[in-house]
Amino acid sequence: HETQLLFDLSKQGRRALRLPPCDVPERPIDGLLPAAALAPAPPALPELAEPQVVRHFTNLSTQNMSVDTHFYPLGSCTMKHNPKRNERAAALPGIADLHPYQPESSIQGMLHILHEMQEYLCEISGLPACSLQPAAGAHGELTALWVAAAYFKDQGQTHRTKVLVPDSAHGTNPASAVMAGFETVTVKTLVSGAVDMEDFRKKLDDNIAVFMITNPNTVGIFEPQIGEIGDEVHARGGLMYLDGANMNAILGISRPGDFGADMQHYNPHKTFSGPHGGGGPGAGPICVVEKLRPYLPAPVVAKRSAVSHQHSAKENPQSTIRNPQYYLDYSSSKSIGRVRSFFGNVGVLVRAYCYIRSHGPDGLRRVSEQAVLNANYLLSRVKHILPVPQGDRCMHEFVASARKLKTERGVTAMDIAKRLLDYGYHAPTVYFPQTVPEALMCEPTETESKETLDAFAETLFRITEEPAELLHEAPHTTAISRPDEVYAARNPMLCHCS
Amino acid sequence: HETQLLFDLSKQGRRALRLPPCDVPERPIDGLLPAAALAPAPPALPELAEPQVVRHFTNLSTQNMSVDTHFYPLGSCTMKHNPKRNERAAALPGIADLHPYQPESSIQGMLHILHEMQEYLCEISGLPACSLQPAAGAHGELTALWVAAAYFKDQGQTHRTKVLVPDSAHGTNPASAVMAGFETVTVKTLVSGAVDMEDFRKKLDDNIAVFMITNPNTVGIFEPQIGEIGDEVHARGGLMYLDGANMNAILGISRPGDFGADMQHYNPHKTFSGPHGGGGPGAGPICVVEKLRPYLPAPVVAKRSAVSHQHSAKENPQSTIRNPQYYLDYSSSKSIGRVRSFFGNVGVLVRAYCYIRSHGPDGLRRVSEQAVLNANYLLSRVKHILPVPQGDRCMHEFVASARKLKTERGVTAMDIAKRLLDYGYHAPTVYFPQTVPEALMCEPTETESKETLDAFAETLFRITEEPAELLHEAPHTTAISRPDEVYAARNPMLCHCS
Amino acid sequence: MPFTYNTEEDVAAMLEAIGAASIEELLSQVPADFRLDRALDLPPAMGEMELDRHTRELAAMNVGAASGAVSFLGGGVYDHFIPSVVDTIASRGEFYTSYTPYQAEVAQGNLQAMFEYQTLITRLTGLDVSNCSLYDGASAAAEAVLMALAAGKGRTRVVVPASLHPEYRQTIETYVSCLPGEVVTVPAPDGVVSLDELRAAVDDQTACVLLQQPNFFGCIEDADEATRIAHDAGALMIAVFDPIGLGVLKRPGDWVAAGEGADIAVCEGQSLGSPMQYGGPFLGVLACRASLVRRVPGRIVGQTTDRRGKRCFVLTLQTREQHIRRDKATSNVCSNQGLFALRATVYLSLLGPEGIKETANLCLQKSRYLAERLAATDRFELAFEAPTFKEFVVRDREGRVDELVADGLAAGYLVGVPLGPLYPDLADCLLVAVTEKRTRAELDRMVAILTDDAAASPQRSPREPAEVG
Amino acid sequence: MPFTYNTEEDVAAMLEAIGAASIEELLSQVPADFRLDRALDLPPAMGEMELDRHTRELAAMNVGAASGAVSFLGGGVYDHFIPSVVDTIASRGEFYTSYTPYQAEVAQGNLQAMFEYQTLITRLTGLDVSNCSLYDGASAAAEAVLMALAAGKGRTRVVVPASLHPEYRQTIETYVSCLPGEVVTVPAPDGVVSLDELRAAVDDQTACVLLQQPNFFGCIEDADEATRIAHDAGALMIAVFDPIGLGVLKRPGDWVAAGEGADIAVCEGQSLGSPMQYGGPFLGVLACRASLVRRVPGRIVGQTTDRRGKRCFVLTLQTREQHIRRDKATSNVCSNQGLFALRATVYLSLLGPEGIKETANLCLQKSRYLAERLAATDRFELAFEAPTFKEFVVRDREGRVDELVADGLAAGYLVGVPLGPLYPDLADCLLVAVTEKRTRAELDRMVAILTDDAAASPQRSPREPAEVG
Repeated sequence: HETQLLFDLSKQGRRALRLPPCDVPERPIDGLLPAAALAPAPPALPELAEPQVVRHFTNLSTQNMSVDTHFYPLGSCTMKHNPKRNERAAALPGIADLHPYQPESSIQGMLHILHEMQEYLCEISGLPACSLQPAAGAHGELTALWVAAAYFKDQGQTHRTKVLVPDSAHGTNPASAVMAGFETVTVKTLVSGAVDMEDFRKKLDDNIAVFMITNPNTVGIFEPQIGEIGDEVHARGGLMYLDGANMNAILGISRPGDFGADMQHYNPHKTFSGPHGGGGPGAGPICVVEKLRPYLPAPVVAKRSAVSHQHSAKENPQSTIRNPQYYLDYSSSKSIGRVRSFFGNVGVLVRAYCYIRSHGPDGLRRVSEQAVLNANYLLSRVKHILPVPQGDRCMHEFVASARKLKTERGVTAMDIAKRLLDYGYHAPTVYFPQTVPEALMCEPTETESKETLDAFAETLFRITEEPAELLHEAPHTTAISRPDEVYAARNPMLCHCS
Repeated sequence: HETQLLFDLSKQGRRALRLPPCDVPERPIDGLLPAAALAPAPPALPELAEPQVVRHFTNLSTQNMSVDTHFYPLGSCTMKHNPKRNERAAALPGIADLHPYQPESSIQGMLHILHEMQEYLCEISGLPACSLQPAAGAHGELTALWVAAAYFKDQGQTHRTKVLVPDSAHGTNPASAVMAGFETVTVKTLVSGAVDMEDFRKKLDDNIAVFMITNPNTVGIFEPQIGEIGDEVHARGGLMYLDGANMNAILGISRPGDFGADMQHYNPHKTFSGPHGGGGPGAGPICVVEKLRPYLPAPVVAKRSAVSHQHSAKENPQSTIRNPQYYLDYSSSKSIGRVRSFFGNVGVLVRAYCYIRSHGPDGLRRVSEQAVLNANYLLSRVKHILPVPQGDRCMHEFVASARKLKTERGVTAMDIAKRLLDYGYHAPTVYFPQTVPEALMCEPTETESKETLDAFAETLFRITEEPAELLHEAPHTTAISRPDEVYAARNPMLCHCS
Repeated sequence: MPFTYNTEEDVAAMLEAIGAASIEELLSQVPADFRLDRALDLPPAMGEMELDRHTRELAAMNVGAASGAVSFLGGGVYDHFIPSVVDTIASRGEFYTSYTPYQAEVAQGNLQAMFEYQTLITRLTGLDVSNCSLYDGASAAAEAVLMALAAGKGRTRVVVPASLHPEYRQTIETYVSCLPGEVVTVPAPDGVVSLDELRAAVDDQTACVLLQQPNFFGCIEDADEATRIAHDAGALMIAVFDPIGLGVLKRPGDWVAAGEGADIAVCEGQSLGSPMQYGGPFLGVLACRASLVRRVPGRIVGQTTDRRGKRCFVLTLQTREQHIRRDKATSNVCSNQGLFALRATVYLSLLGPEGIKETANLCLQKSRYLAERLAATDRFELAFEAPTFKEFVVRDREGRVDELVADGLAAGYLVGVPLGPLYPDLADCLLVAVTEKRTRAELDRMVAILTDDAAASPQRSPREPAEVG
Repeated sequence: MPFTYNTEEDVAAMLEAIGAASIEELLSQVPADFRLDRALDLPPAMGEMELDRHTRELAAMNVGAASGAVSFLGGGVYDHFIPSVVDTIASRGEFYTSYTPYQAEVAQGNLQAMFEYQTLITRLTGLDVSNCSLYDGASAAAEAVLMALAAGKGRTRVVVPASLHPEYRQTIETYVSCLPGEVVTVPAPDGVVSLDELRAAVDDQTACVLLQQPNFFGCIEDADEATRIAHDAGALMIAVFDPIGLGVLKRPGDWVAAGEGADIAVCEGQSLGSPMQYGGPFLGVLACRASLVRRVPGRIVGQTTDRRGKRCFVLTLQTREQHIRRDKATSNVCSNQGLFALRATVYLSLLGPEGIKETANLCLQKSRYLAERLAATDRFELAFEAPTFKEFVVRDREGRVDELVADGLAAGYLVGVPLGPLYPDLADCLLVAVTEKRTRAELDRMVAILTDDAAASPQRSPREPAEVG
């Protein structure tokens, strides 16, 4: 039974929304606007009744797996619980209904939140300056690289054209580097997931602009030589960028600014529980060292009083509130300018603010501890079923390999992933990082129980015992079976033709 | 795979909610309360984490069929679309957060809604007085019968002990009559669904208190002799009560007060789109003739100005609002008193208010017209498959019979109902009214499309062609197969034993 | 018509299939005499945008507990905190747009949730059986009385204390009014029922005794002794309880001793995660001993197995109900408050044993703090000596209760329920409730407002933040 | 820790299974030098009740369009009405707590919704292909420029009119800053781009020309002529449009004539059912001709069949993307704005062709009414003669724009965007937007507030009802 498309449901003359009559004297449209600018007819949107719209999308929703319904160990995505209290706060009148061009005096509560977020993110990263503007992790990378480029230009170091990226990094790293005008150089990693120091040193030269590192890296290992890497990059005059995708592992445990990072982005939709929204929105705020502060995009939220930024979280809150004192600061003449319209993905930042306030310093640290505990526990349960090349320890995630299974029985990581769907589990990330053959990257997060991890491991075991044929054909119980992706790419049908 | 119970998921030490520390000087509980009143330990509630609670109930919800997801032609229940705008309004601060004992000056907006609802319901019923207090249709019946009892007592007519009820009536009618101290007398109905006038006249005598009639009745027929019935009841000094469950058929088309009813209840959760909530809450406001007004439960909402109630909907709204003038009127000394705590099921009434305001007079009439059209259309499509004893016409619903199918092939109404579930349709009401053998009572409501009705009729046809064995075993695709109801009743297991 | 589908073409095609010339022809079933020959006299239709504006304007004319006021109102409805998860779950269309689970195969969501609700209520009350809920606390109390009268085999006397919620008493009176039965009220001169007078009122014609714990005045009753009095006379004990109170107070089923307490327990479940909504819809909770199960009104869910042996849930014991038994039913109650029972289930799942205990403790500590602060002023005294749980009665020595309410409202405070309309001899008294939501700053400000001592606490509007940093 | 599960016993059992003595031991992977030796300097944890109070207090310190103010603010973000169904659908956990549909078998809900979104966008724009959305309108415009530069085979010139949203221009400048490319701005002295200067600026090195319709000032541009100029020079035409405007205005793909219009069209999709949220997250819409499909940034969903031949949807053309192509990708954009694309899809489904036309017409009629009423006063004149759609620039002859804004706020009106910070020579001007939500009474009151003519309209606070009966 196929799910109908909106367009299949349309029938001429149906209406779901009734607008009020025009309460000012109405004039013919062609008397108000030039004929050449007018459309002959409104766009061919579907015509539906409200109940139809509700039923269509409600039923569509149930064809998704989601954190609210299933264990979702999608490695590198930190699919943790999305607290409902955050949704409530973000939807409040006075939060959701603010226009970005309102007078500052009418949005002091909002600016308070944003200012505090700048402070919190700086404290967590150990870096002193923050821009909340980037719209996603990749956008944060790009923004930081623009900042780096502007800095080097300002320093007269235009020869710095290279960005070094480990081969296990997210694909966005090299893509961002190219968009910021750099060339990328790939650095190898070892089986353990650590940077191959030999290769690193071979590629490092005086043309380095930035080394982009993910730490903990994408196999879930805290880079053992991060100190050396930072020192050597700095010694060559380069900057170290920290891809913050894996911050969920080290909150309150270790700070990028302390282990040598000059710049980092956050993924608040991962680390700070902003929901993933079926693909977005996220946000990608960045923090940088002091010397890069002048280059940050404008505006930042500032306080009119002269109080040091570092300690404002401890001030008497009353005085903070009583005098409208937050404002948007556009003053830096060295700013790279705008990277997007308006202030930032505020809705996501408000949820992150709620999350940080809900946890406090001890709670945030416990988040990371429990995320690391859960990952290590799952690793200990899984390694006998699917080997984990990186070893017996991980931070918040690990990468298992189905290579042996593939060699011996022809069962691939994809087969296992698809079969997990039948058992009511979302699959781990597969075939990433590309450095691990038949990779299954598992990130349980701290918001899952031992019972769930046990059941998942038992299911994995059961699957590896199942006939290969059954696995090749999996999934069997989902709304659709495996789609023909090759056909889709070769014969792109990207919209419904009427 | 069984769904776990909340209690299966519990583990000692888990917490989903953190209360703030006590900010007043805290004293030992046993110093504040007598030892004999204290519990040795808090109740054995399950211990869960928030993500667990969210996932448990979200997944539970998807085991329900509902109007938002499926066609739900459950006859007599008017499972129409529940507009989301009503939910938004009912949840507004200033609506959802009002306490019933607030000063009247702080709730003029709410009292305005309730006062207007009284007016609207009077206008729609053609009866001049209204009480919004009853909590459900059955409660409205009971309240009206108490009102009738008080009226007769006041009139010195305590010999009126009988309540007449057609055999096709909802079971709540006789049950309510008994609770109000009356004895019930059943009046037969014809195959057409109409009251058997001969039997009616046989049972009618001077001891009649109330004739309770559902019109349109439960087979969806507008009682052809309603005029005569009312006249004869009145001639004997009795009152006619209109069970308003089927008001969805006659909004703006015919008014109970005009066809002889002295009292009626509404089911706002049916007629006025209040959602059914998996079983409730509903509401059961009643309207009555003038002579019964003094007996209504207290309070009613009144206006301090001397303006006639009948016309207030047309007043200048500004003046209505500027002077706090709505108040709760407890003044009638003849009132039967309270039938419940506080004012009424206000949340449901607010939704009904929104519904009436969304439709206006023309829209409400169109609701009934379209409900009647949809029912007649479905009847015309179904009668060839399953005979409809009442004939070729109906109002908002009709009752088909599977008697022939049962005789010929052993397939029951229940088999058909269960098989419909496999095809993604909620079943019609089965085995009610008891006057129709193997009854399937279908009420499509106005908020379904011709396409849906066509597909439903085609499915019914397909089912009647399927092997009897397959139907006896249905449903096949639902979360569970047919439950053992006999076992449940003989071995009641009504809670989870720890 | 945003909610209907039929286009003009649909209508024409449908009429043709029916064999009718017009919708008007279909309506000709209605005798011409009874056709309304005019449009209904109702205001014209509003689109969603207009409705949204209209309802927001009406809402803005009210002052509510979440919309600008600090509430100390109680008397059976309380401003407890509602966790966001409760709203999230209850706003799932599959829950709120479904109906009575007649087709168990496609209603296991509702049925299991109701089974879990029943289990939670039995654990809360210490009794054996819970139904799936009734309309509200008052009607649940009245239904409990009807159960007791039916079980009492001819006993007709219903004994209620004056310390029972007056609206509950009035509701019981209405329910009994047309039946053989009389309601006798026992005074509560010191804020708790007089045990001597209770003993005197209970006789061998007494079907049941009711007791509210904590009672309407917030006071703790001697529930054990009252239960002994009822049971000694062969009457049933009906407890009216505060579900939040059970975080610290003995369960009704455990009064006297475990298993010897109340026979039926009822309460208003609004405190368990439901908004106040100006008084409803709410949640009538009813639990009882196993021996009374066949007399329980309303729906009950039971566990069974399906044809494949899988655990599942169904409506059961339906022979009690009116759709089967008609005039022989235990009650006319047909629907339940499913959505609010669901809210209570989610709420209790979130609270857990420690959460309900902490919530109860905060209510207790904060209400006693406020009571003592008020009693320490010249103007106020506590009306009763009995210990209280989360609300209490304070007497204004100046007797200007209405003024207090008006002044409070002007300051954004809903200071309490004036008792005069309910108890004429307490016309100088105010019933004040304090939930876990109230902060110490609000309690101190409340004292200042009631004592007109603007200097005692900084003048802040309630919308200003108490703490923001 | 309300969001984590592990009890102390769990932790002990898990550590034993791992073979570690403590969590601390697990963390020893982090070199001691880089361990934080103190607690983070953050405020202490709040429970949900405290957080709820705290956020409500902060929200109450703001004045928003739905919380006490009447908004005439525009400039790319608009106070359009959001139907309740949009919120209902977007708050389904299955939508908002899911992620990128990598596993198509358990993500058909998102994939089909995105396919429907793409279809709606192609129908809105008159173009062939839409992606699944980008961050916002400005970054979508910048990505469109990058597409044009890549397609331009060495052409490096990007021509933008001064009437393009200044923040879009600035964003494009940043995006091009580190690449071979230069951004040339063409003046718009009369509120619309000077066609002569545009003609002069476009040369054979021009990769693309941008045009916003209606433009930042609300004025209608001569889009046909601008398109001809671009195409005559072999440059691509990039349209920046207002999706609501397409209820009455020609689709970008139809500029000049159907099929001969813009090559790429982008817009800010916030107007399509998303709250203003102080500027984000929003919805970057991007559509283009089929010939450009392999250069599109971001995700695209395609239709295919599963192994059983059933229609289904998958992410496709992924070789454009960075997780496959890394540094050879068309863009670094990895996520999309799925939830806001969903909102737009639901919104457009509710509106239908008549709904979008009526919405556009109300914006047009009401904005023109207000513009003319203001222009009829002594104090104000319209800054430009060009016809406008839903917003317009008004010049304060007294030049006291900041005062107007402050006075407006005091009266509960957000009267418009002062143009000084964006266009210094328009420092005496205000950009005023009027959506379908504004009533005539509000427009009249706006005139009174701006002209300080308290008598012209009754003094009402915006929260008082305009009509209640």
